[in-house]
Amino acid sequence: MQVLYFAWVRQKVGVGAEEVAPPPDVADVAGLMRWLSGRSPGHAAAFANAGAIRAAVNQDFAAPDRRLSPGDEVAFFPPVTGG
Amino acid sequence: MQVLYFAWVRQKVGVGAEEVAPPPDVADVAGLMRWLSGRSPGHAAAFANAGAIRAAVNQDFAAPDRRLSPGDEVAFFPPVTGG
Amino acid sequence: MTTAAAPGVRVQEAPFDLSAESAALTAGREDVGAVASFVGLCRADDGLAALVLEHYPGMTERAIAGIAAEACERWPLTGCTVVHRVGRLRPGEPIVLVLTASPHRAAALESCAFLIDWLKTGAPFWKREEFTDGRGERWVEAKAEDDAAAARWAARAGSAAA
Amino acid sequence: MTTAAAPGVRVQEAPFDLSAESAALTAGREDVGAVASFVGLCRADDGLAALVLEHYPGMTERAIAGIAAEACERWPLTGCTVVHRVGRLRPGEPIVLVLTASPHRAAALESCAFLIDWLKTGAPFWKREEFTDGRGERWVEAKAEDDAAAARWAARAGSAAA
Repeated sequence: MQVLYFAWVRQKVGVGAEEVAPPPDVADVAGLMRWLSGRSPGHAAAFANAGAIRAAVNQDFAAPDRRLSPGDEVAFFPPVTGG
Repeated sequence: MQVLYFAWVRQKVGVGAEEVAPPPDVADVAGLMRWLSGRSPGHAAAFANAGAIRAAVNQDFAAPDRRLSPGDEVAFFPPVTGG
Repeated sequence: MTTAAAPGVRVQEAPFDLSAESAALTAGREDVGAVASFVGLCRADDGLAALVLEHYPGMTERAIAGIAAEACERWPLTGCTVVHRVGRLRPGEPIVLVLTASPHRAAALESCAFLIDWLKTGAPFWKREEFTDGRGERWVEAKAEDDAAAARWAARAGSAAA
Repeated sequence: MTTAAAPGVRVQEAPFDLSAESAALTAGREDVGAVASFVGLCRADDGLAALVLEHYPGMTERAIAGIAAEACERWPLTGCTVVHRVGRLRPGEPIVLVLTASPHRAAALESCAFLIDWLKTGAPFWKREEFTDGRGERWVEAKAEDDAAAARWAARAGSAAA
């Protein structure tokens, strides 16, 4: 599973993208965030306030209860500030 | 008094501008329109439907009861269609 | 603090350049966050060969300057430009340009819409249509929908400006 | 009959040219009566030295294309273009361009406002501010007023599009 990070989420995690293989009980976006938090102090800092983070699955905005499949591209980032 | 005509008012009158000296009893814009109507068949045709004509006095939009002075610049034209 | 440049108002036969006019509104400034523009063009409706636009030299420029000054009072604009062409214009050609600049996008967008709605109804221009099929010519009549578009600004602000 | 060209969507570091983009929307057409544009620029607020914009390559272009396609459904547009810059932008530099073309001015003006309101809230971009006084950097937070501006379009149309 490819995971991408943007903006301050990327800065805290320390990388912009990583390939991960979460265990089968990581079933949705919220579960993936909890599991990623345990990977490093940077991940823990990035996901400390899960409510401040938005997600996309396969390049569509996704809610925390969005189910995941092994081949998904999952991205985490702050609320967008375009324009 | 300088009188200007624009758009189809100008076409019907036959000139774009003329110097006129109406008699003292021509006191306002509506009176000037009636008096101008008598100057030629073209004027009469132009002013036949007074309600279709707008006026300006000294380059400000003016209502039919606007009082006139000898040195005024008075213009007659259809409702504007800009943009 | 919004320092507004005096509105730029021109009536001309020549075309205008959107990029150049926009650049002039922002040149040397770092307080402009938004530039909105509207360009009205001549459409080839119903066999139209050309539009011929006439204005009242002097009054037309004054009327537009008055509307532009009102826009600068109602919205925090750093500048605005109105260029209106006259003469014979063929389908596809630009007729009118409205540009508004502001620190904030809503002010730029709303004042741009306000100005073009007023130009349609309040500025002394007259349009004559010429046709491709020898039908001769026809003066364009004022449209009720344009009056309604202009009136909504007065209704929103309680303004009675022309 | 409004024939809409496919929306043009680009995310790039390079500047854009307003006149060229506008000309591309009207080239060879005689059914375009109105072109509205919005350009967002970098302001030098509060000692800002530069904005650094980041996007999600692929998703960002798709999200904008989706928003632009929705605008083409809601309004009778003949075309629309969105160009959004990324990378380091200094005060005075343009950041984003929205251009909409239509036979009618209300459609062009409203869809242009709709698109920039949605870009502020719905497109995957993130802005970091760098300052002149050595304060370091700060990520710009989403603004409630931007959410409100975007929400009014959903309220008016009963739409729930993102």
